[in-house]
Amino acid sequence: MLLDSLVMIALAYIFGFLYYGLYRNISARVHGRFGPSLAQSFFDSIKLFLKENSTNFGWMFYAGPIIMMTGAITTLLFIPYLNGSEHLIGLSQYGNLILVLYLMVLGPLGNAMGIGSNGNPFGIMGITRGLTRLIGLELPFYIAAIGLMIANQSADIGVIMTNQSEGCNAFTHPLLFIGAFISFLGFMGKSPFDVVGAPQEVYSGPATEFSGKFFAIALSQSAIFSFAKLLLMVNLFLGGAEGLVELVAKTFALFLVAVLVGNVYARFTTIQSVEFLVRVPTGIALVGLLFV
Amino acid sequence: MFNFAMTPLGNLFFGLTLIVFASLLLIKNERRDLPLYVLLFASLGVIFYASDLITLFVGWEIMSWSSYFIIAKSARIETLQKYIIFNLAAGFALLGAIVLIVAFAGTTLYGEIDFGKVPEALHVPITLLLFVTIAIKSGIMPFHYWVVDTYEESDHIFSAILSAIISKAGIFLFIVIFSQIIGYRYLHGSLFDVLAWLGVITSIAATFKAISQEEFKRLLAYSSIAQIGYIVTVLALLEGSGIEAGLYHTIIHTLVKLLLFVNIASIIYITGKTKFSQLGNLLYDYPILFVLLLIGIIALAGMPPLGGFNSKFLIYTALLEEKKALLLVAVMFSSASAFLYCYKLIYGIYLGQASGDKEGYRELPVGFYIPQFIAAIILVVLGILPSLGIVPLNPILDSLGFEVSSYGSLFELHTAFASFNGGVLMGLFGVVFALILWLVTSVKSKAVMARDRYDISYCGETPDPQNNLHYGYGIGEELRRISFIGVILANSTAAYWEHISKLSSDSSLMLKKLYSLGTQYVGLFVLLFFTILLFLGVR
Amino acid sequence: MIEFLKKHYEIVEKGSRLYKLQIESDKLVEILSYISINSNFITLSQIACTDWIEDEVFSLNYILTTKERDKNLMVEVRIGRVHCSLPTLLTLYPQAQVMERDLHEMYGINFRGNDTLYDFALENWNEIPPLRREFDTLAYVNEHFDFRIGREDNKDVKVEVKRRKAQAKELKDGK
Amino acid sequence: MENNDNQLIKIYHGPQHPGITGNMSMELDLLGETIKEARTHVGYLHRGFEKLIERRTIIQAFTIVCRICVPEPDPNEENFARAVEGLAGIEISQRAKYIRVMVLEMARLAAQMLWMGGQSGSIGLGVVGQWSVYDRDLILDLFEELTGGRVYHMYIYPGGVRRELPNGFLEKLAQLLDYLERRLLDYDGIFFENSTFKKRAIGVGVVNRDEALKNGYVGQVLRGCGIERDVRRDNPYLVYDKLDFEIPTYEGCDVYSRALVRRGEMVESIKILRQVIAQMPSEGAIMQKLPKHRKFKLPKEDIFVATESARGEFGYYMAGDGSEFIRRMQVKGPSLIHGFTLLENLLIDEELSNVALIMNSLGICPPEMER
Amino acid sequence: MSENTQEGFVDQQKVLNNEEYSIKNTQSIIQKAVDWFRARSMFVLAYGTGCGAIEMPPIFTSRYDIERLGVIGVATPRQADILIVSGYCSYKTLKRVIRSYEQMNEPKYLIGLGSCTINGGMYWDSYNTIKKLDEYLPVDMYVNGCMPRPEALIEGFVKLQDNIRNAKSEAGYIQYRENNAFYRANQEKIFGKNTIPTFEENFAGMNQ
Repeated sequence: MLLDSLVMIALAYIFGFLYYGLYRNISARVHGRFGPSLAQSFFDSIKLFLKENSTNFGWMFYAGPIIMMTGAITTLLFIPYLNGSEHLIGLSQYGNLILVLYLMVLGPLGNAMGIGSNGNPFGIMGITRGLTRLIGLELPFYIAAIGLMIANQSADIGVIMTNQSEGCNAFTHPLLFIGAFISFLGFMGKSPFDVVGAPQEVYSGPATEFSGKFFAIALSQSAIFSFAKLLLMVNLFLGGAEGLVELVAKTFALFLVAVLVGNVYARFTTIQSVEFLVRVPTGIALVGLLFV
Repeated sequence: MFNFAMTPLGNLFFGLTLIVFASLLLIKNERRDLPLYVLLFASLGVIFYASDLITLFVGWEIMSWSSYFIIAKSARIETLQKYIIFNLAAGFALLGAIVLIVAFAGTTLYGEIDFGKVPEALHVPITLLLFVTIAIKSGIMPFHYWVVDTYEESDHIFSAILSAIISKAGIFLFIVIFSQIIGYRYLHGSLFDVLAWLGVITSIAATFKAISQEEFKRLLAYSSIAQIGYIVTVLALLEGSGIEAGLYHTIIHTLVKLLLFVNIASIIYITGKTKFSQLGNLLYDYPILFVLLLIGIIALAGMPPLGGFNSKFLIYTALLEEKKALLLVAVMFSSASAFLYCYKLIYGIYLGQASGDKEGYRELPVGFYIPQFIAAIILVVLGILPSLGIVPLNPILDSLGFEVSSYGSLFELHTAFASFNGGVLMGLFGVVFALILWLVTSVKSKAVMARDRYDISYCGETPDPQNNLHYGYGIGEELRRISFIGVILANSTAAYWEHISKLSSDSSLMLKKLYSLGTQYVGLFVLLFFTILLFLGVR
Repeated sequence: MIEFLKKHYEIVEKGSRLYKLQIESDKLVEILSYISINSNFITLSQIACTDWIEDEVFSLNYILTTKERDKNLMVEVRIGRVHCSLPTLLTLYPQAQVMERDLHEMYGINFRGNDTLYDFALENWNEIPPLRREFDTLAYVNEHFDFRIGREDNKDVKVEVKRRKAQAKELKDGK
Repeated sequence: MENNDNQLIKIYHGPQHPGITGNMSMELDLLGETIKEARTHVGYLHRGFEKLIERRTIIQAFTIVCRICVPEPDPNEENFARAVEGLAGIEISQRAKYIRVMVLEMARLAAQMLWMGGQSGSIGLGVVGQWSVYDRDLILDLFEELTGGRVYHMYIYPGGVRRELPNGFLEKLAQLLDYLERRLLDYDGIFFENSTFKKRAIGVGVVNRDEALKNGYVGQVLRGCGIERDVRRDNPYLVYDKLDFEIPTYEGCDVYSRALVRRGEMVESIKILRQVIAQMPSEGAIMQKLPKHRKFKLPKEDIFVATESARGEFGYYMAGDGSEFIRRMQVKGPSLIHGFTLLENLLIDEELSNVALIMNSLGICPPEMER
Repeated sequence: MSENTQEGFVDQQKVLNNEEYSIKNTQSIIQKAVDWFRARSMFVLAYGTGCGAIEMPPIFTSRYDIERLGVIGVATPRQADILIVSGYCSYKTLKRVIRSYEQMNEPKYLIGLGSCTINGGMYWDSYNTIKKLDEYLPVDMYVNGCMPRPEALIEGFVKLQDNIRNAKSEAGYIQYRENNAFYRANQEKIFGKNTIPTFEENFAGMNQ
């Protein structure tokens, strides 16, 4: 079970950085330029790890990114990779969907403790924006999750995944899928909802004081965490994957849509994003809930 | 005349009271009025172990009055008036319900009461009267007017007792009367749905009000209203899983509020300040208090590794079983927005920049730490062994006639919908944390301490200490701009109650005028009164 | 509209759309408010100050523009160079606040009534206001900074050219 | 407003910040993320232009003048040239006037492209910045061919222009204009009609319309409030009176209408350039005979000239004193008023996330504020 | 001419001429790999200090696209490796540049654009701009030109990457840390005693 988890973490790390490299290349092509090599984000995080010194603001600031990374890895390990195979399931038989939904918030909240302790006003403003946006983001995603749990009469991700053998949830519950996907965009931090660390507004928000190895952890955490969220969406709505190839294909398809939407829209303010999230995706998901 | 019985439900509630009172009495507090606390403790014992309605009511009245005198020591007149008016109203509503039940059921003993004898017409008024009592005591929305001011202005230690135990009296009453005395077959489901929705609306409104508070005691008061709102919602399902979730959350909430209120009391004791905007950066001066508050808010927000998640999990699965999707959406929404006030509580006091200079702080006596350690340890243990909380609940469910929930080992928590393993979760969290901590410390890059608190990247400028850099006040500010939250924050029920109090004072003035007309009219009134009574009696 | 003003003051016509008017410094606010109310020169576009050190005088030109932004009127005021102070125009034009701040810092003119004359472009500057003619910027630079070695400066160009020609010829003879 | 009990937090939208146009800083007092008081700080780019001009002859001052405003140097050169010509009484040939108008309009197009990059970058739309800076580079290539310099051209000199047009230049310019016209439709799709940009820009940074003229606002701020003012038509210089072009105005007074005004101006600039290519006289000396720079004396006169730059009216006051050195040259750019009185009022009770948006829409360029 | 500018600790003249100046060609294998990663991914601080900043958008956008070399812009000095002083530097800006430079984490590099950072350039006689940037901060790479073209800027980056990869020149930050007194003396000459927060304690731990 230990080896299984280590392989899962390694896969998530590699895929996370590969997708992030692809993201930078795809948006470069949209911009009309070549863009960096695929492994550029990998190089960035290694270089940041190798920096000679990094600024520390006390033990709580030191623990912040570590809790964030722990939250990301624990979320990842509670989501099974494959549909119906005993490999790469990590610890998902000990957890369920409600636990994963709450674990997704644990990492950022732990990180918020670290950022709060360094005393930088921009850091705390980014955190407050994140938590305010969370109010809007959680609603449609929870409604979709509740709809699936009631439809499948179980909160276990494995069960929800296997029940989609005849038609994946994206087609049987389309409205739930649309609501969840819009809030998934927000979770992935793509505009129009990337208000948390907007450099033009809040001087790079929570990551203002991250230097050297702390910034490296933040980058690798966001790689693993975005892969975990992609995995969750694929398992819940696209019927999970039999083999690794199908897994990569489905996660990359979702990721591509998120990237292209992100490239086309400007950024909302925090208030506008909550107003939008509480009206449009929540309305769609609520209507979808009626048909569950 | 007073008879008591040892019931598992009574044991649970009395056990919690014991924990709270024992740990709080260890705090050396000069203005201790011990006799009143003992009287309060006794009255709670009477309520929990009463086996007939009269003793229940007597215990209830003593509780209200003894806490009234304790609060009177430090609260303003208006707050006291609010407290006593509402609690008296609760007492009278309870008395009315008891009178109606006893009048028809014949006996006052729990065992022999057969609710069948009570005529159909009276069922709804009895439940409504009981709703009023429960709503007032647990601060459901329209009747929460007295809660926040009382918690804020009463003595810091007593507000911990108020929020941890006395607010649970309504919950105890709910279970005892509805499931034990009346029994679920006589209850109207629709009325309880209304109560459930009232509970959820209370928790949502209280959560957003809590975020926008400026003093931390008021924030905690609103937060306890919100949490009890969940319990009332889940109990109103009138199901075994509902009762189990409600009781589990009662245990968690008592421990969490004990921990948080005592932590806040120690901060007020040290600094003498009560506002977020006056404090900040106490993290490295009082690290133990910080870690304890951290455990408290993780449990309050219901985050996975600690016990708080178990009760949230049970509440969600209970609502899922009953297919109450909209209700569950509202509960999840309010618990998602609870993260903001949890973070504001810990940021405003411990993190961020110090606002103002930090001298003139008193030394904290050790007594303040004990209750916090007790509560924190229990919460952590509950996180590792979730089913440890189920152990005391099973006999209660069995005594109320519901099927007992089975659990494999103490590590798992099973419900119809799903199960999870607390031990694996906490273990995984610890292992991964240690792994990454080792990775980060072993890397060549040396972590150099920042020069001073103001060596922050500040757009190239140098921050000067006179300007305030503490964001304590600003965290809830932005919510006013969001339309639906702004509506909640803007109007409050205060105006509604002022209107009622004006109405009642006008009518009493009119009565006084009538009364002072002269004695010859007195006879007329007496005659009028008896004729009405006669007329009622005949029918 | 300009004829109406010509009746009251002697206005010189400098270009097809540029007029000039010379007034005393103590009647400044009164005339400017009269002009901005009665004529259509309602906006203050710029306050330009020139330092005539040989006549011992600062000449400030308040450049007004019409509502249609087609004609400019330069209202000139002359004040002494030593204790120079003028009434502020904040009551007439809010944008004057910044311009007065600039001139206060650059020339040391004190604008009575404008209490927000804190520093505009220079930070802890303790020399004399830089745009006054008596402040020599080259002397200040030579005193505070050192130039890189090998950067000969403002040598006479002709001497340099002659030296280089001689050097080239000598090289050619040598080869 | 003093810090009532530490409720306000002070931050700097400082010199080192990805959300500002150039090197200036805003000192903001925030209640939550609502700005309660804003103060502009400049002086980071102060080089003491006007002091240096007093020590330089005309040709030496000419090289330094175009460095005043970085995104759009040509209106400064043209203003300086016209002021010196006004003082010295030089009359330039018709062909030189047409070339100058061509250079000014090309510079305006390049500046609007750069503005689009800044405006969209302030709300996270990176794509528009990438495209518009690329298109601006095509214009800079033409400038390089014409004047030898990409951004600082040092081409318009008192008495005319310094170099003859390279052959085939006008055809290249015509091709570029066709390409840019097609390109504007793409920008409509990605930027001007972008639903989230509209949601962010409409009703934000609303300028008070009836005090706009009195407070001396210029350029897009006026035209964004429906007031039709443009120095090229109201106080025409060079050959603008012979060219016909409209002045685009929109009624919204907010960021979105200022953006649409700029879009209209790009269309007008392309139209003007096409007329200039058509009407360019083929003969005429591009440079008048001028005395040697040590003997180029200016009379003891003063003059005020104004030109319309991409962000508003640029005013030059110049005074000569009989010697070959200019006695005084004072520059007043559009951002001096927009950056202080207007910006500090617009930001009161505004959200922190709109600071970069409003600053870009007013086209604030710090070097011209403190020179 | 004050004496401490004569024998600058690393002869700035050599850095100016970009001569082959390899003081430590003896890189160990690990150090070579570390330097390879450092050269492969560089974060530039988003700070347009002077008029050269107008040439930064073209190199970060689609025409010249410096992201191919692994260079991206970041917002805060903590995350940045490279600080570009793009053109002349007035008193006020120099104070902020020094604070940003000191807040960056080592290894950090400084690129000076334009002739204004080399010898004052066009504003040699201005009272408010500094004449030699390397008196106040160690400069790793000069890019000449009165506002260097984008191609020159990219050439500067490539040359700096080459220097880092093969340790061709001693990095400026080591000088700044070891002989901080030299730089602080110059800074205090124009700023006066206590206007910028002192630097020593921050890296006191590093020196011994």
